[in-house]
Order: sequence, then structure tokens, then C-alpha cells
Amino acid sequence: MVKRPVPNEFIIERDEKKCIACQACVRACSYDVHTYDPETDTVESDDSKCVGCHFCEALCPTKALRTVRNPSAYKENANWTAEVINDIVKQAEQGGVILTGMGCDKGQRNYFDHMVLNASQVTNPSIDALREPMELRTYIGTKPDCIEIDYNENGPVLKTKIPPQLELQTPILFSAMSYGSISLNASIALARASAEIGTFWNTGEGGLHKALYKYGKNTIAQVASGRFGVHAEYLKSAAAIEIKIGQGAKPGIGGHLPGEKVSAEISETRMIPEGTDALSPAPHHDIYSIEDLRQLIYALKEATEYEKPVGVKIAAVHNVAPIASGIVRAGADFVAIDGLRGGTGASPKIIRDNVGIPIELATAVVDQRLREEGIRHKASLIVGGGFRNGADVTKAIILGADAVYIATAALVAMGCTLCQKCYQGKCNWGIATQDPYLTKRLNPDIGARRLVNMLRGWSFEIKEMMGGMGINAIESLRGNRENLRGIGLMEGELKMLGIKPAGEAW
Amino acid sequence: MVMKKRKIVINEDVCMGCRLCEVHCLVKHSKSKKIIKAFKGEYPRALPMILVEEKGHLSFALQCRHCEDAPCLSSCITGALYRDPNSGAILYDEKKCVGCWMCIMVCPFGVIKRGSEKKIVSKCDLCLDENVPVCVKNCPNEALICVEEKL
Amino acid sequence: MKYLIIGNSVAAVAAVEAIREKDGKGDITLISDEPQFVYSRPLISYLLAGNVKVEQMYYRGKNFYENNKVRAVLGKRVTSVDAANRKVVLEDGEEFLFEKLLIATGGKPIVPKTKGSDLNGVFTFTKWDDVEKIKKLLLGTEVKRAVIVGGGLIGLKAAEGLTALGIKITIVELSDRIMSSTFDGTTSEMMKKILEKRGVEVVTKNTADEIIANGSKVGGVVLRDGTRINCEMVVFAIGVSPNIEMVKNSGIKVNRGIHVDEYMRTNFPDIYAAGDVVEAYDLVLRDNRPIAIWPNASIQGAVAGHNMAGGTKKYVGSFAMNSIEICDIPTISMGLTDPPAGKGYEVLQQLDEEKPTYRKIILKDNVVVGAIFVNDIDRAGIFTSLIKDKIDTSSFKDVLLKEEFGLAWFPKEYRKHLVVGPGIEI
Amino acid sequence: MVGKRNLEDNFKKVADRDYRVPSGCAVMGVMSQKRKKFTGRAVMKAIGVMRERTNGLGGGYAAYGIYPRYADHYAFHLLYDDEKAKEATEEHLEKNFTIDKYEAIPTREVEAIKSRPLLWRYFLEPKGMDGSSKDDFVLKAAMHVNRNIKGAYVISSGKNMGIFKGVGYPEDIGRFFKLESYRGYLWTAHGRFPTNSVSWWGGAHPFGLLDWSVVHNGEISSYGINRRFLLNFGYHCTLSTDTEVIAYLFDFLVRKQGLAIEVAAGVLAAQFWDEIGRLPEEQRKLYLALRMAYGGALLNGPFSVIVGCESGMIGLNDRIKLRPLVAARGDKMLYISSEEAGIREICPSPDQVWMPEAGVPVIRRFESGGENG
Repeated sequence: MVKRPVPNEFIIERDEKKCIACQACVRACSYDVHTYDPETDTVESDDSKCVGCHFCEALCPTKALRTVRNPSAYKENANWTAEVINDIVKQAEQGGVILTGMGCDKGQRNYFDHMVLNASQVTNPSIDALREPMELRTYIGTKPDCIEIDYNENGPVLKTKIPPQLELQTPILFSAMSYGSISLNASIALARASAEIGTFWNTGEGGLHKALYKYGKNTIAQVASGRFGVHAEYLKSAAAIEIKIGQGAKPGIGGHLPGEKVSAEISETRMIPEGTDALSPAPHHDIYSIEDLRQLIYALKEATEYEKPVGVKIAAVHNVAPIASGIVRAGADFVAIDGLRGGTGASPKIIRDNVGIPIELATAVVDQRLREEGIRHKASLIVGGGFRNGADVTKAIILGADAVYIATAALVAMGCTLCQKCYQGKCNWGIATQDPYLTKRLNPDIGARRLVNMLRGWSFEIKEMMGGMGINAIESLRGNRENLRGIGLMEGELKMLGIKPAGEAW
Repeated sequence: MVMKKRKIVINEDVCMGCRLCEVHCLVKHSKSKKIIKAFKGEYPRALPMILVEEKGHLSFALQCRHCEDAPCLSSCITGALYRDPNSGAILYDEKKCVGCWMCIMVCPFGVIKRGSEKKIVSKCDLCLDENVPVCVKNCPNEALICVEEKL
Repeated sequence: MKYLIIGNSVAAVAAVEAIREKDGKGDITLISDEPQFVYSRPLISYLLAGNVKVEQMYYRGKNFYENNKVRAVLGKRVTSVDAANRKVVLEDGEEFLFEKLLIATGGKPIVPKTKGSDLNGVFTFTKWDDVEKIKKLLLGTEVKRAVIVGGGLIGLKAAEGLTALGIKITIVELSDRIMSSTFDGTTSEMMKKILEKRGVEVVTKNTADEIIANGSKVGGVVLRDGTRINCEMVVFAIGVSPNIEMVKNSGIKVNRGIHVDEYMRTNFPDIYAAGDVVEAYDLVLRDNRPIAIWPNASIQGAVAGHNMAGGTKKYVGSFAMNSIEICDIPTISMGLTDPPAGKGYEVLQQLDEEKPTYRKIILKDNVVVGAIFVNDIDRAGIFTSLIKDKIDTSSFKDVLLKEEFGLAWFPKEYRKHLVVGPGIEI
Repeated sequence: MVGKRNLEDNFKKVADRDYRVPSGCAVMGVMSQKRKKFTGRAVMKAIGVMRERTNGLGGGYAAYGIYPRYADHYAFHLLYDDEKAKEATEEHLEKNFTIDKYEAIPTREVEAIKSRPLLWRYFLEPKGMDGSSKDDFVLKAAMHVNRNIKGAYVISSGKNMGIFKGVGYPEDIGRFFKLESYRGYLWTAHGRFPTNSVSWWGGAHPFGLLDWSVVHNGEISSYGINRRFLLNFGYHCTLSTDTEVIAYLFDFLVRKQGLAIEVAAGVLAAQFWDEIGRLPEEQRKLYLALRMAYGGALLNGPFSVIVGCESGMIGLNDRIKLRPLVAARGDKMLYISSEEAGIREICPSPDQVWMPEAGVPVIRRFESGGENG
């Protein structure tokens, strides 16, 4: 048969009247879309190579470029969409699974968009978030069953030893993205922003590059199935440890960093030979049961002298509530849950789009389950997976989360346009790449500043909404589901979320 | 007038070699100051007063450093090059220049270029009429940073 | 403080500026045998050719003395320096006392003893007065042809100025090629061709033995080989020597020029010297000698002035460098351009006779010690700094001649030092 | 203490009757530090002055020291919708308690009070306890009634105290319950202004649990989480009022967690983090730990509350004082009120009148050796 190419996803429209042939686009594109012809002093574009990342558009000084969707269409078919057909064409050519990047984009119901917040009117004054104190401070870690106090003549004195906590100035953390999957500059930006805001970033399974040890106070060190880069100093330098069992983008499967990306510095950081593939197994081969998990949790607590919270990250799956309960009972100080829409790195498309449950439901059922079991205070709940703004964060906290993990939004703040080509390692924005020609495009100063701005913005959003609800401390919002109502949700969904339908009063 | 010493700091670690600094410098020093016209409607095309060096993945923009101990100043036989007392910048009076190229001979950065008509063309003027030099303003990655200190 | 400066060219000017930077009040007196206000000597060939106006000669503006509160005594010659009594004596007997003295008397043109050299129409070419004299001759005499004795820089500059006035030029050079102290053979040959294309006759291995009179004026020149050239003008452009007559018998130490230390101080602690009159340390040749170039005089003058006003700046040395444009072909040369064979010098060169362009880099032990750029002088200054800072080029030697060569090839730390300068973190 | 229940149960309650009524209100409290007894007349008079703050949809009183003869018994005040509820409740009480006395709560006909539920009181001694403390046993029994017996509500369950409340203006409710005939040493009163009310007797204030009684003006914006926080520790909020969480929280923090009342008040109206940060080392550590551990107990939103308990009276404002609260003292008496007028009505010239600061509790304990019984 005739070789059948997959149609271009995008077309580059170049306004020749505006193009000054400065070649900024030519230098910009790592996919070699643009080429300069010195004979005619013009620039041409090969649309078939374009991934739609908009980097050239960002640089074009005359705004002569536009990336538009290719209107070339198949006969409309609700089941056999262009994406489905094109995936089959690719597989018919190459076999294998189709890789993609970032989180699930299939548009399963986003419950955040079906929940609305409350605000005070008359009976309860709203509080002006710009003038009155609004407290977002959050502590992550096991809370004691009881605070014991010595009452002596000098006043009450705390007797209970408080387990180690992470102090967050805003209930938002950066979730795990390894050095390797993202560039060192991206990691530096995350770490610096965390330090400035007073929150935490997460190493992912990439170890801790030596340039990042100074941000240890704001670092959560991940221990995952490949155990890359895990050693005593790594654990001790961090503020908390997270055992990664699963992640939202690919529940149930492991990770794979291709050897080409394992540069000298990554090799040193991960403690694997340069140029070899870094394979993270699907399960931890020393954790086949909850008892095994308990052993690892305590091994890590021993290794860090019980000075740091140790948490466990899982993907949101059907059985998430009992699993979370088991994790809490196994001794975790926090449980991190990553929902269906989570994900920033490379993953097989079929897994990403079809495995796992939305984080909103997982948050609600886990929080409820832990409260019913009377163990909610024994671990903090950090949830992640597609949080887009202060409202999503606020809603998740109302559903019961202590804090949220964000990654996609962080990448977007640093330039990412969700072109989903992370797995190619040619990220024009300097994020998901190790090519030194590309990584320098992410100026960590700018990256950190933009992350800080975004977190400040979100924090203000949360504060304004809190003030509107007449609440001035985040702990009064956390799990306070009276402040949330569902719109267009079925009874079963409302029940899972533990909220009333919009229109129903207290 | 506030006397400020302006300096452009180069951060080569984040220069991506896009050369937009050159584009905008050229426009700034063109007749029309309009980008499309400067490139497509002015002949000869103006020249940028900044240059980008590239070597592998290393790149950086370079323009006159306005040295404290400026060798170009001590080599100039016509007084065309002078230090602006208000800004500390080394500026250039085109009317005086005879094109002896002594300045090119002594500039350790190689940032003074010959123009047509035996005059210097490429001599960064720090865009003193702008709040921020155009190369700095248009650098998409802050690889050029403008710092000002009071004189 | 009472400062006294003898001389009125770049070293003197730089000294005045440096003194005023530190000392706004002290008395500065400047004595010059030239009647003109501060002007740029290198511009005389441009003035002669009509390429600069009189106004442009005053490169520091006409109010330089006023602005810097300098008492200028112009048109008077200093005949002796009394170091012990800290005074100088003028030819008219007037005396000036000083507390700090700078001798910046420059060089004076060498005119060999030649028959007829006193005829009307025989000139040297280093001062504004020389141009005035030439112009005066041209007012009353039709000059069709001129002979320039000496094929060095001054000779060529004179040739350029006179050619522009439509005068046919013959350059007579004693050695086997022109510009022999500045260029290598290749360059000299290129220059010769270029000159000849413009109608300039170049005669080498020869010199003027006698100037023939036509009345009180010049009628021609007889060369050493007996050739007779009819001409109306002769310019001696053999070179300059330090102008040190006034320090004879003063006790000031003189070798090839006035001897100074790194602070530009003579053997008398209150007497300084700068410019073409001194012998300076040559960084390339590693020897003290007069380096009669403008930038050098300027830097020395500034160092001397600074130290006279109480500072402690050091002069680190220099080396020969020249930028000269010959018949619209720009050239730059620096350091050792024609190294002796068999002494361990390495030469990189690239010649394009069509364009014509020529680049030549001379290295010793991977350090650049000299360079020539012909018709391709962009960024030549980078090599000046490579020579000055003695940078090991072994890691980028292969790209030295390439067009893309630049600071990117420098070791990162050195580049940062250059670009960022001390005190700024990036 | 938490039984195994599935989510189904919980959500049934949401759909069932578990909703909250936001309210304005007047609150009043009077106590004698020497346990000198006085009749309900004073507090009725005081709350009557603040009629403007109420709308006739709820009034009530808590009185301490009124049952000296049964001082060691748990006095249960019960509200029944019908006889069926009464039977079911009594069956449950008989199973778990020795009922030493029971009777209908005396009332008189008052014109303004049109419909009334059945009102009974029981003096109980627990029996057959499952190892938990008496208080816990009683708490569990009260919760059982409230959660599981339709139409029956335990209004109060403390010792030597009782709560009298209903739908109507507080003066009418007081007359209805003949409060002028009771003598107590601590009285609190409440006049209600619900903005979105079902006229339900159980929804009136005070709310009581064991010895705790709470009158409350305001709205607990944190109600949703306070309720779920309590769930984690086995408390099931069942009445349609946010006031109930205040009583539960006091019970939880003081009785169960053993915190001093002052410390408990510092949990409910916690200081801001910045303020905590400025405390001396030991206090900073303590209040940081308290806020960290009991964040879900923080009361947010506008409120002024008066809490009565066996050891004394507490007045507390929210952290930014969004509702009024005035206190006064004189002659070993403490007065707390929504308005100073209420105090002046019964104590024209107190020794001191002050406005408690936001989040700073007013706490007075009974002096030992006072009049008792």
C-alpha cells in the first residue's frame, strides 16, 4: 500500500510581509521546523515537524508566525476520531506502545468544574482578605492523638513530643519531577521558588544534584522503585521523604529514562553508569504487601533518626480509600495521592488515558474513610493531579486535603505549553530536556520568579475565597464540605464527594 | 538629570543565541526605528551595535563594556570617542571620527566595528535615551541585565 | 602644588586630565614650543589632504586649558632643566619653578645630513607647522612631484596626504621593503602593489644623496645609485628620536630615551617623563625602548599625571602597534610581526591576494606575540589583549584565524573576568 | 467508640435532617462565684431587654445548681415529638440506666406558645457500663437517642443542671418553664434570631452535653470541618445547629483531652500564627502544637458564646471579634452579655465593665466552699 503519513497536527503560518528573516525561529526550533535560505533571504517552515510548542512564536520579533491546527480532516466520526486513526497508523508502522507526555487529556469529568464555593451574605460577614489576616499556614505530618500539658505555676508547658512536620506557608507543594525528566535549571527554579514561598519541591526519582543540596530545607526526597540516587546523605539533606508507589500518569507501571539522557551529571546524581537506561520497576521489589511498606517506612525513619516525616505516594485507583488507610496504619506521616489527570513526564498513552480515578473523588473518599476510622490526624493528605488555579486548590482542601501537589501548572509557569513531547527530550522551552543548548533557555531566575508569582497569585485567590466564606484560617476550610456544592452531578457522585447539590442550604 | 552609571551585565549561562538583541539594536539604530521597515525598506540596512558569539552550545551577546580604563579612549586621535559625564558611558561623535581604527586595534572585546564612509558604526551607546537598553529589554531570557548605579 | 609640564601633545594632555582628576586646585603650567592649542598630531596628514578641518584638529576642544585651569605658555622652547633647583629655563631666559615636572616633549624628526636639505621645499612631517609650511610652498609654487625619503609610517602618511592634493609621489626607502619595521615581507609587498596601483612610485634599497637646487627652491633629488628625480618637494620621513636636548647635563638619566620607573618617574623623584621621549618596557621584546605610539603616550601621560598628584599607579608596559590605512586598505599590526627564523616562533597566516586580505598571527609557546591584519581588521583588538595578558591559546589555536573566533573560545574564567569585570557577580 | 458504619449511613443523614440554621441572637450569662443561688427572674429580665436581637423563633436557658437533691444523677431533659418516641427512648434509658426519678417538666400555659412537644426529665445512674467512663457512657447514650430514635432529642444531660428551651421569645419560654421557681448559681440565656429557621424546639439554645451548655450568637463558618473533626473522635453532630459543635469541642478538649479551659479556649479561638510566633519560647511551642493538632477544632466565623459548666462560666469571642460581647463584675458576680444594657438591667452599677478582646476568653471558676446543695 501507499505509505501513509500521519497528517501534520499543526501548520505554521508565516506572514511574509512581517517576516524579516532574522532567523530567530530557525535558531529556536529544536525540531528543525524552520530553515533559512540565504539565496532568497527567506525562511521556510516544515509543518510536518512542528509539535505546536509555540516557542518560535514567542521569539518572533515581528509576530509573523502563527501555529494553527491543521484543518485537514477525516470524515467525522465520534468513535473513530482523528487521534484514534492516527494512533493506529503510527502503530501499524512502528508497532509498540505510543508514548506521550503530560497528564491525561481525554476530558473525563473534571469534578472541580462541577463544584461551586460558598460565600457569606448578611448573616456572616465576609472578611476582606486584603486587610485582615488570612492564614494559609499548613503543617504536614502526623499529629499527636492528644496534647499533654504540664500545668505548673509558670503556666502550661507542652509535654507531648510533636512528630516531625513540614511547615508550609501556603498549602501548595511542587510534586515530584526528577532531574533527568526535567532539566537542572527547572529543578533549581522549583527549589528556589519553594525556598522563597516557604513550601517544598520534590526530587522525584532523580536523586539530588549537588547544586541542589543547599535547598535541602525545602526538599522532599523521593525513594522510588529504582532507588536511583538514594543514599544516607540524600535522605538526610531533605526535609521529608516520600516513598513513591505510583503516579497518576501511569499507575501500575514503572519508569524509563533513556540512556541518551543519562549524562555525566545525571549519572553521578542517580548513581548509575553514564549512557545506560534508567529503569524503574513497576513495583518496588521489596514491597509486595502493606507489611513490607511498613518496613520501608520505618527503615527510612530509622535512617533519618525519626527527624523527618516519611510519606507514601500512590496513584488514585479504585481502592484508594482502604489503601490510604493501610498506608496510614503502616506509619506514614503523609499520604500523597496522584489523580487521573496528573503527570508531567513521559508515559504510555494508553495507560495515561485509561487508568486511575479523578483526584476529587479520591480526596473525598480517603478523607472520609480516615475520619471514620478515627485516624485522619495520624497522617496528612497531599493530593495532586491537574490542579489549575486557586479554586481547584480550595476545592480540594474543602474536600479534605491538607495540601496539594502541583507540577503541570508549575511547568506552564516556566513556559510549558503542554505539547506533550516530553519523552523526546527536545523541549524547546528548556524544561524536559538535558540538551545543554536547550536547557539554558530556562533561566532559573526567571523560572523561580514566575513560580513564586504564580503561587502568590493562587494564594491570594485562596485567601479571597476564604475571606468570602468568612473564614480566616485554612484549617477551618479544610474538610469543611458545607462550603462546597455540586452542579450537574449525579447522586452517587455527590455522595462520593460528600457534598450537597447546589441549591440546598446547610 | 540623574547621573547614573549604566552597565549591561551578560549572563552567558542563559543566553540562547536567538540574536534578538542584534535585531532590536539594529532597529533602534535604524532611520525609521520600525522593525519591518528597518529590515525591508532601508538600504544599506543599519548595523547592530551588539554582537552574539557562539561556540557549540555556548553563546552570549557582547557589546561595548564602557570600560573604566577604556583603551579606546586613550587611543582615539580625534576626540570622537568620549566619556559622557552624565552616564559614564563611552560615546562617539560621528562628525569627528576620521576612521583611523586605533580603537579597533585596542578594544579587547572586538566590539567596535567599521562602518561605511570611514566611520565607526558599531559602538554601543547604552541606549541612554531609553529607560532600558533595547537589547536588555528584548532579551527573552534575561541573559542581558541592565544595572544602574548612581555616579 | 605647582605642576609644570613641558610638551603639548597627547602625553601632556593625558597628564593634565589625570592631575585634575585628583587635584582640582594645584597650579598647572604647560610650556610648548608649538604655538598651537592642543591638537592631534596624527591628524596632520588628514589636514594636509583636506579631510579634516582646522577646527577638528583641536581634539580636546579649544577651551581645554581654560576648562582644566592650565596656564599655557605656547611658542616657547625650554632649553634646560635645573633638577636640583627645581626650575626650567626658556630660550628667552625666563625661568619657571616647579614642584612636580613632567617632560613630555615627544620625538623629533630625524633629518640626515644631506646636501640641499636647507632648500625651500624640504620638509619633515610630524607637526602642524610642517603642514603649514607645505601649504605655504604650494601657494607660490606648482608642485608636480615630491620625493618622500623614508618608507615607514610617517612617509606613507605624508604620501597619502600629498597624493590627495594631486602630487605625484616617489617613496625612497633605504631597506629592501617599505614599512619594514611594522610589517612582514608579505604585507610590505601587498602595500607596495597597492601604492603602485595608485600611482605612487616606490624605490627601495636607495636613499637621497643630494637635493638639487632650483634657485632657492628644490629642483630634484639625486639618489644613491645616481638616479636623478626631478621634483619640487622633498619630505624627510625617516623617523623620530626622543626630544631630549633640554635634559642634557641636567643629571636626568637617559638611555635610548629618558629612563623612567614603572611610576613614570625619572631618577629625580619629582621629575616625570612620558610619551615618545621615554624608553618604556616592551612587553613583547622584553626590553626598554621608545614605543612611539599614541595610545602608549596617552596611558603613560595619565599614569604620570596621576602619580604627580600623589597617586601610585603603575605603568605595565606596552608594545608596538599601529593602525594605518593605505589607499583605503586598513591595516593593523601589533607586537612582533616578522619573527626571526629558528627561534621557536609559530606563525599562522591566511592570505587572499584577490580581495586582498591577510591575517597573520605569531605565537611563541602558544602565546600570541604579534599579529598583522590587512583589509580584515574586525575585532583585531582581541589579539592586543591576548598579547598583553599572555593568554595560553593552545586550546583554541586552530580557530585563531577563523572569522568566528572570539571571546567564546577564551577560558571561561578569563572571559568572565573580561566581560563582567571585577566586583560584579553573575 | 466509632462503630463500623458505611458511607451509606452517613449520607442518609445528610439527606435526612442534618442541616444547620444560621442565626443572629442575644446571649446572657450570670454566675455567682460563691455559688450563691438566685432564681431565673434575673436572667429572664436581662435577656428580655435585648428583645430587639431576637425574633421569637427561639429562646432558652441553662441553669446550674437547680437539682440539689439529685446532684449526683445525670439529669436528662428530653423533648419528644410523640408518645412513640417517648416509649422508645424510655426503653433505651431503662436498659442502660437506673431511673431514680422521672417526671414531666413543669410548664404553664402561655398564650404566645401555641404548640409544644412533650417535655420530660429523668434522673439517671448508669448501669452495665462497657468499661468506658460514666461520662462517656452517658454521652454515648445521649447520642444514641439523638441519632437513632426518631422524634426524640436529649436537650441536656449534665448533673445538677438543666436546659429549658423552645420556640418563642425567651421571656415567654421562661414563663412557660416557670423558671422563677428554680434557684441556681449560674444561669445562661439565649434569644434567637434565626434567618432561615424551621421552628423546632430542639434547635433553640442553649445546647447541652453532659455539664456543658452553650449559648451562641453568630455563625460558625468552620462548622463543616468542626463536625468532621469531631467525627474523627467519635462525636456525631445530630442537631440542626452549629452551636452543638461548640459544646462537643469543649467536651472533647477539656474532658477527653484534659486541657485546661483557658487552653481549650485558646484552641477554639486560636491566636494567629504571627502572634504565636511572638510568644515566649515555651508558650510558642505549646500553642503551635495545639493549633497543629487541633486545627479542625478552630472556630471560624463571627461568634460570641457563653459556656456554662460545672466549674464556672466562659465567655468567648471569635478571633477578630465580629460579634458583640460585654462582661461585667461586681459583688462576686460575673455577667456576660451581648449588650451592656442587659447587664445594667439587673446590676445597675457593676464594679467593672469591659469588652473582652477578640479571641481572649473571660473565664470565672466557682470559689471552693461556697453554697452548694
